Amino acid sequence: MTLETSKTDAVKAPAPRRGLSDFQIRFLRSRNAMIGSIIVAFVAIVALLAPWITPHDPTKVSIMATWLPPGGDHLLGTDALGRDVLSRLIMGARVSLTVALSVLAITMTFGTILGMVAAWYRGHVDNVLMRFVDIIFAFPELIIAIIVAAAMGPGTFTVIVALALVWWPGIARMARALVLSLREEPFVEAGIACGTPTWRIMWRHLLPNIVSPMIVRASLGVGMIIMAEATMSFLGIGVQEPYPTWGGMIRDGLPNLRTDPHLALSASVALGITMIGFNLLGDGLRDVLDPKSRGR
Amino acid sequence: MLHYATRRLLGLTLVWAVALIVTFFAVRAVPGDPIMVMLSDHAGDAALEARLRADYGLDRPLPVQFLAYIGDVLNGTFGLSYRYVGSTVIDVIRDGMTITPLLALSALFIAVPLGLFFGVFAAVRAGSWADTGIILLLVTFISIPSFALAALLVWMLSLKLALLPVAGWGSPAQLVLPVTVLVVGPMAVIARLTRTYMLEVLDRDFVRTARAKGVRENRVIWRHALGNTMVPIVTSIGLIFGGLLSGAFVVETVFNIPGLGRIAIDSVLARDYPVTMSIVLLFTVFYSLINLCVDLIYAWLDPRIRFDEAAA
Amino acid sequence: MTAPLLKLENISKRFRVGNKELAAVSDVSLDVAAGETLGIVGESGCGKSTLGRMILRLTDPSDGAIVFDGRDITRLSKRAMRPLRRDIQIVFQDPYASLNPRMKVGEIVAEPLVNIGMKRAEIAARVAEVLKVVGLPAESADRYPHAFSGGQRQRIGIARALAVKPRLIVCDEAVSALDVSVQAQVLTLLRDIQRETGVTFVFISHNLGVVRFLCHRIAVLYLGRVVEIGTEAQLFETPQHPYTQALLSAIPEAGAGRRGRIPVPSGEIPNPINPPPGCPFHLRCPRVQDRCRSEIPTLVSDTGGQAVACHFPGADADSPHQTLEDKRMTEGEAQ
Amino acid sequence: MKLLDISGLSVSFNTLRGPVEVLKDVSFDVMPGEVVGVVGESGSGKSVTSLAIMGLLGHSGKITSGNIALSGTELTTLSGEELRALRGPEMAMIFQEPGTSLNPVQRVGDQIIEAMTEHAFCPPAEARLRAVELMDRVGIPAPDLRARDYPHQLSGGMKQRIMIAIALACRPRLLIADEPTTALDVTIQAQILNLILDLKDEFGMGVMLITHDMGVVAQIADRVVVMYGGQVVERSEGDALFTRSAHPYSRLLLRSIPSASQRQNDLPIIKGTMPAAGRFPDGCRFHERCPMAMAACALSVPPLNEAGPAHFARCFRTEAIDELEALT
Amino acid sequence: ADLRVNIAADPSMIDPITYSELIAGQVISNMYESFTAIDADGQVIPALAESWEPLEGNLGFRFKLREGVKFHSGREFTAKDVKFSFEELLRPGNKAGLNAPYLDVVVGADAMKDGSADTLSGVTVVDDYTVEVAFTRPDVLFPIYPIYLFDSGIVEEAGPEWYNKVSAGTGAFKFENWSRGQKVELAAHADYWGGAPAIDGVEFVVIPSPETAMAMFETGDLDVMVVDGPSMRRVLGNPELKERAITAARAQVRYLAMNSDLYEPFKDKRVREAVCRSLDQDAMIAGLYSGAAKPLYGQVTEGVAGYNPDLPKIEYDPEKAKALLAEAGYPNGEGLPPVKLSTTEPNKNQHLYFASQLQEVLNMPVDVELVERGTHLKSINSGQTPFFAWGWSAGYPDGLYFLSQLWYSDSPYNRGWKNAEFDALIDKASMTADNKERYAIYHEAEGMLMDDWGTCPLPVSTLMATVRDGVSGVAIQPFGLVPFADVTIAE
Ligand SMILES: Nc1ncnc2c1ncn2[C@@H]1O[C@H](COP(=O)(O)OP(=O)(O)OP(=O)(O)O)[C@@H](O)[C@H]1O
Ligand SMILES: Nc1ncnc2c1ncn2[C@@H]1O[C@H](COP(=O)(O)OP(=O)(O)OP(=O)(O)O)[C@@H](O)[C@H]1O
Ligand SMILES: [Mg+2]
Ligand SMILES: [Mg+2]
Repeated sequence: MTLETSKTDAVKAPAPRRGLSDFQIRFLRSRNAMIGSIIVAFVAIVALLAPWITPHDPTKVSIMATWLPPGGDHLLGTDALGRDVLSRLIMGARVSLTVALSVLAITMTFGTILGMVAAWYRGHVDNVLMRFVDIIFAFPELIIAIIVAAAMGPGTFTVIVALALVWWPGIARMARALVLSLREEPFVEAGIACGTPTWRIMWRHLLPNIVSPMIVRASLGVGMIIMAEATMSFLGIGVQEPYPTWGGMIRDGLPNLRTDPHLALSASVALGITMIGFNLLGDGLRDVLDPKSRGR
Repeated sequence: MLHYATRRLLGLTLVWAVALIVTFFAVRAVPGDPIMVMLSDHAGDAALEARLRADYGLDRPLPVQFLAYIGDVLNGTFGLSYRYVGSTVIDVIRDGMTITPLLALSALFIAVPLGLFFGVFAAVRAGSWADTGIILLLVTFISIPSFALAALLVWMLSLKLALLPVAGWGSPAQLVLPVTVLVVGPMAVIARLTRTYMLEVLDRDFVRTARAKGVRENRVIWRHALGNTMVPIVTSIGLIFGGLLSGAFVVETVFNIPGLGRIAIDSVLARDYPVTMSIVLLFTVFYSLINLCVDLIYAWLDPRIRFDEAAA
Repeated sequence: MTAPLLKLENISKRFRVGNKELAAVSDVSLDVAAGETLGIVGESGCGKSTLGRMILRLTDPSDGAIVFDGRDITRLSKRAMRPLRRDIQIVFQDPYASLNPRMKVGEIVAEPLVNIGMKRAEIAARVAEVLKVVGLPAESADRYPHAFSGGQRQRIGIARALAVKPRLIVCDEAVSALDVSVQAQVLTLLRDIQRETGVTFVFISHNLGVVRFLCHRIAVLYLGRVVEIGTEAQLFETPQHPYTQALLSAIPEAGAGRRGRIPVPSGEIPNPINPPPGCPFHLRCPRVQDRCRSEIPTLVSDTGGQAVACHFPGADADSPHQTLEDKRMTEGEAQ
Repeated sequence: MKLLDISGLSVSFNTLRGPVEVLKDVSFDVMPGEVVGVVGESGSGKSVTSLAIMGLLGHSGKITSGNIALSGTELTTLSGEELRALRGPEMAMIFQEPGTSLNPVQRVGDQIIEAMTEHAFCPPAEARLRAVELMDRVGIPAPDLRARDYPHQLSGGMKQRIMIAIALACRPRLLIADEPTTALDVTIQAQILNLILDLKDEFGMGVMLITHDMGVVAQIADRVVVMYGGQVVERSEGDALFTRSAHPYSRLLLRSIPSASQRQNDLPIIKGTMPAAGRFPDGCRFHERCPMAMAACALSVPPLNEAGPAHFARCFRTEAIDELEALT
Repeated sequence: ADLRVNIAADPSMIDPITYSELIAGQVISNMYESFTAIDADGQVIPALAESWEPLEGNLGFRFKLREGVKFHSGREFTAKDVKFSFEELLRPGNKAGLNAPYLDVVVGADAMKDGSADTLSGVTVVDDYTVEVAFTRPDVLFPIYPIYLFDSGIVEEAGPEWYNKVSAGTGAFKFENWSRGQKVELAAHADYWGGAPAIDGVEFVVIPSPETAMAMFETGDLDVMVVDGPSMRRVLGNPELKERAITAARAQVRYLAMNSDLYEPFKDKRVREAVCRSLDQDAMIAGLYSGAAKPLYGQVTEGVAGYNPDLPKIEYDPEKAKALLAEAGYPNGEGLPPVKLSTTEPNKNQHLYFASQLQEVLNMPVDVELVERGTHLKSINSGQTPFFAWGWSAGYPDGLYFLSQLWYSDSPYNRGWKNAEFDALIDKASMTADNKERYAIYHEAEGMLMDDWGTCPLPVSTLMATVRDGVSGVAIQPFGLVPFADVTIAE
């Protein structure tokens, strides 16, 4: 190997901007993010278009056609009231996703803020907030749900509020744990030193460094919340009929799992696929948000 | 540290007191009341209702009831159950108090190492097909409702293969299925979070230093990288342990285990105030102690975290 | 003389280490005049960074007072400190750890500007300007810190401190990772800025050449105490304290034919957790006497303003530069 | 036999927008018992070179061509485990950033001990003693107490000395020291350099010393490699660099050093800045900043020309180098 | 061997005083007995009372007690135990459950309840085997009320809180052990007057999940499985299980309550008829119950005394329903205000069916509302729910129970239909001791209710249990399983 004959001089670095931002490039390169977002987009589109794309009226009861197995006119069969499972699945995407995403939005916002505040100020603020968390945590979810329902009456909004109440403490504790270590990093001190106000330290320094695990945590929550909604409607305080929800379909289908598995199974599969979508997207986003990400 | 711990413990008694008050009023805010449940279809028989209300002391003003309850808590019986006529609360929950934590702990002891293993494994191979595969598997685990998983396991292992008893409590064999069901979800959650936390540290300089020392790759990953993610992981484990305690309900129902979760739900449904309150109180104590331990472990896991300094 | 811009009055800092106390800074008093550069040199671990961090109120002093521009800032709350941060900036010793890995370089440099409420367009322009000033290509703004070399990272830190045109900059080993050519650029730059704007520097460094180039006055710290302080000329030409002398004689100078070992003061390096009684340097001091073992010397100034904390101050035998020259010659011969 | 022999080493980093070549065709060697100083513009690829030798470029860096031989063993083809076994006893590295390079949750003493126990260099009990002794030798007071500290409790210089102790723990045959003394005062620096010289003399350790401090180079380097823009631009005996350096960059560099022995009013500066990796001009990478550049410099890459005995410079105008004085 | 049978929850109590729930009833009915019992066909048969005769003006009964009956303690059952049992049920603070209200008619009950008397003056111990119970008003059904009689010596023997430790009954089984949340074990009572049971005991295994019960039955961990709800579909769909299933009519009525006070259109009988004619019981039985239900055309169910098998079938007739509604002034549902059909989660499907039928056939604006159970019960029992379907299980085997509780104007449980003539018939029936005569009155009253479309009767699911091979003598009567005294298990 001779030093002189190297033909290609330094590989020219491509121009810094080629229309796409760093984020977009990383996103497009992350397999997890791509598969995840395709699935999520699909589910979201189905949910949005639900009223127009259901093959049957999802609330149409036909008592003489109950528990039809999949096939024929009813692609995924019918349920205990002869309603078309596929149509209900499509409609259910709407409610289930609305509930899950609203709860996540609320709890992620509040939980993260409170957790960061607790870890940042520590001392009394931390103590008061975290003891509050202890108490809420200790209440069985159902009790909280029932109390909320008693105050507000059953319905989708109640479900969202109740689940949000139950969910934020976990988020808060997690955000707190992450920030506790992070706040000791020198770059945080550097932020203080250049006069960054506390809220912006949290926003610019702490949040971006905990956002990845928080996203992953949120993506885990989608399925759990959908299932929690089912438990609530079991007590009559959930999303009200005739709106189908996936959780509700699984719950209704479970007792008949051995005789007529198609109801519980199809809803479970829909939920599973959605969760896979959100989780891959969550992990993908994590990778994308990490400037050192490994590409592929 | 000791100072901090004692101060926190003192703080906790306050929390418990608050929890006591909150639960007392919260359970009463729930629609329906124990007498209604006892009357069931006969709700509406005013005479019977009045008599039972008097028998159970529920006709007294709330503050009086509250004081009576405090007395019951202090004398250690936690009062008389409404649902289990003539039994003290402590009798009702005594077995459950050990069963549920035992279940939760056994599950935790299995879920944590497995979860860490899968999480670390995936993180080390981040971006590869193996990683995507593990994520898919874990997410599948998370999305299987525990009812369904239990049904599946029973069908396979108990009915078809006759390896394990269907349900019940007492023998080690009867522990296998419920613990398995309990393990799956938390294991997957721990794994997913571990992967994330690990990826946050795997590229840090000190990991490179460890490699430069010629430290074995396993040790680089498990000791250096994982060691630096333990704070959030331990937090998650604390949260999951809490979730296991209350989440044991499903498993206790399916596998017929007389645990606290089932008693809790039964008592809520029966509006058995004394039992509900006591269980909530018990959970409060559990949770706050778990969280206290977690907080205390923080300083040990990450020496940069110091609570006593901040309090000073 | 006008009132100093920064005045440290008997400040101390003690850390708890396990159940012991570590005195990182003990009873340090310093004045820094506006437009002046005060160099701080001293043994590694002697409390220089701690001192710098206290000036910024990033660590609270255990004792003493910090007066900035006539205002006692020792007990100001975090919030009350914030407006002052525009005037006092710091370049951290650890270039990488002090850069947020999740922020682009442009955002990092823009941060202090955002804090003073500058407009977006102006910020972009200013960021580009300071990046250029410290010799980083403009497109650096779009990259994350991890893709920069050590010296480049240090320049990012310098750019951040310069961005808001503060009145006082604490530079903690601000140029240590720069190669000499960039270092020359940055040093020249710092001096030019000072000439133009009258900015004040507290310049912590181990590189005595750099210190000599940039600083007007220099304080020598040893084990958390100021052992000598004087103008650049006084300190380099007529060092009084044996530690200062030891420092000067240990400087490796560039040039041919001087390969070999530099003699260093022998003896045990004192431990700040359990400092020796008496003069902190007595364990290693060639002039040690009984008095040094029991009595802590106080800082005494002479008429020229040079102050030294030594029971037996003075040029040892020859001026240190002669020593240096001698050594050069003897070793040159030995080759 | 050469302890370290690098030839034609090129390294690229995968960035979002494609690969960026950071090292191009780097060649030099280190003999046992020899200190080779590596100097150069910051960002010129010194650290990357050392990481490439250690096999620690990480997932985005890749050796695109060239060879690295350590005592005759080709490193570029070794498996991870084989490389690991070499790191520590055969080659060790002191990293440039002591602040982030130490594990924040492990006691510093344990971090030193680990370097030894991982290679069964000595029994654990002995390792503990040795760790304390090493800390003592790098000048950390009360080493037995300080061994129990966590990195955040140490000053910048102390962390750097811990890094040094770690690297020296297994008495490596090749020590790569990436700016090992930047955070140290001159007395401690001298102590560390003396320690390195002792080890070199005692065990024939070869040292690749990356530094910006020309004084240090002058003090202990037997030979010097000057890098610019990912390339070696000059290679020479230590003294030759100071007396008759053959590349304009090296010459200009030496002039920029601030001196402690006399007060300078101005420091000569090399105009312009080094471009970011991957954006170098065609031809000689330095020509845009070079006072002596001519048209040819922009057209092709100058080869490493011989400029004297064991002295090479990557410049077309080596012979005319003395004109530089006149030009500036 | 023990007979293992599932119960869906832990019983709340196992004593005859506080007894107030169905699950406890399954256990307690094996340990305690009343004056009378019910055989497998739902017929009343003498038990602890050998015979009884009404007192003057139907104001009480004289009971001739069975001789030679032994309590679980070994003591003999005599008249003083009757008095004692009644007194305990009425004693203030004893938290007596659902059996206590049956004693309200006894002379002196009020004084007992308010604490002004220590003994129940209306009960007279004539001799060891004869006891007289005097009433304040006639109550001809008193002998068939399931008031459990227990041992007066028990308090002395086992202390005031005896009821969780021992059983004090005369039944075929006695209490042995209760592992809370797991099982209740009973042992055979060797001195049982009806002959010692062939099995060693009964183990009631607490199994909240029907799935689990099913699995345990399949693995042989249960001898008898009580099947309910969706599990029935599974049993019927599985040939092996179906073969082992036994069924019986359930002593329960189901009805659709239409409260005209709360929903104006229900005031019109034609609207009520239209509603009833829009529901297809046959389709419901097939679609919702997988066939395991019986249609109901009146408000007294099969298996209960006074059942009228000759009531006309209510035909599903959408055309007629539409026409009726139009006649009532709501052609094609126009003008009907919206109404909520309320229920609890477990009954959701039925209600969704009703709502969909009413919307489809009558274009009636009906929405299903799910309510928490306790709230729902309180609301329907206090007459605040306009429109709902519910069931009512018999407390004793006589049709009067349904008619007087649900449709009698003064009943606390009146479901929103009130009629003075009907009330008069019920009053008359409660004073008519002669069964035939009384049943005739039931039929008349029931006819009146149905003619006026006071309610739409709904299908009643059957009772079902599966029995393991080798176990015989298990029977279900309309109130659930009969006591296991006659069960044998082949080894
Ligand atoms: N992970 C990376 N991704 C992309 N570019 C990188 C990466 N690491 C280093 N570089 C680039 O490689 C070049 C050489 O870096 P290196 O760290 O070797 O410089 P250096 O010579 O050690 O400089 P210094 O003296 O400042 O430490 C720099 O331009 C840097 O931007
Ligand atoms: N957070 C801390 N906890 C305990 N000890 C500390 C802490 N920070 C600094 N120290 C100790 O204080 C002393 C002074 O540290 P400092 O960082 O100020 O030194 P320095 O003069 O900047 O040294 P260097 O030149 O090596 O950076 C050291 O002994 C160090 O170990
Ligand atoms: Mg420092
Ligand atoms: Mg470097």
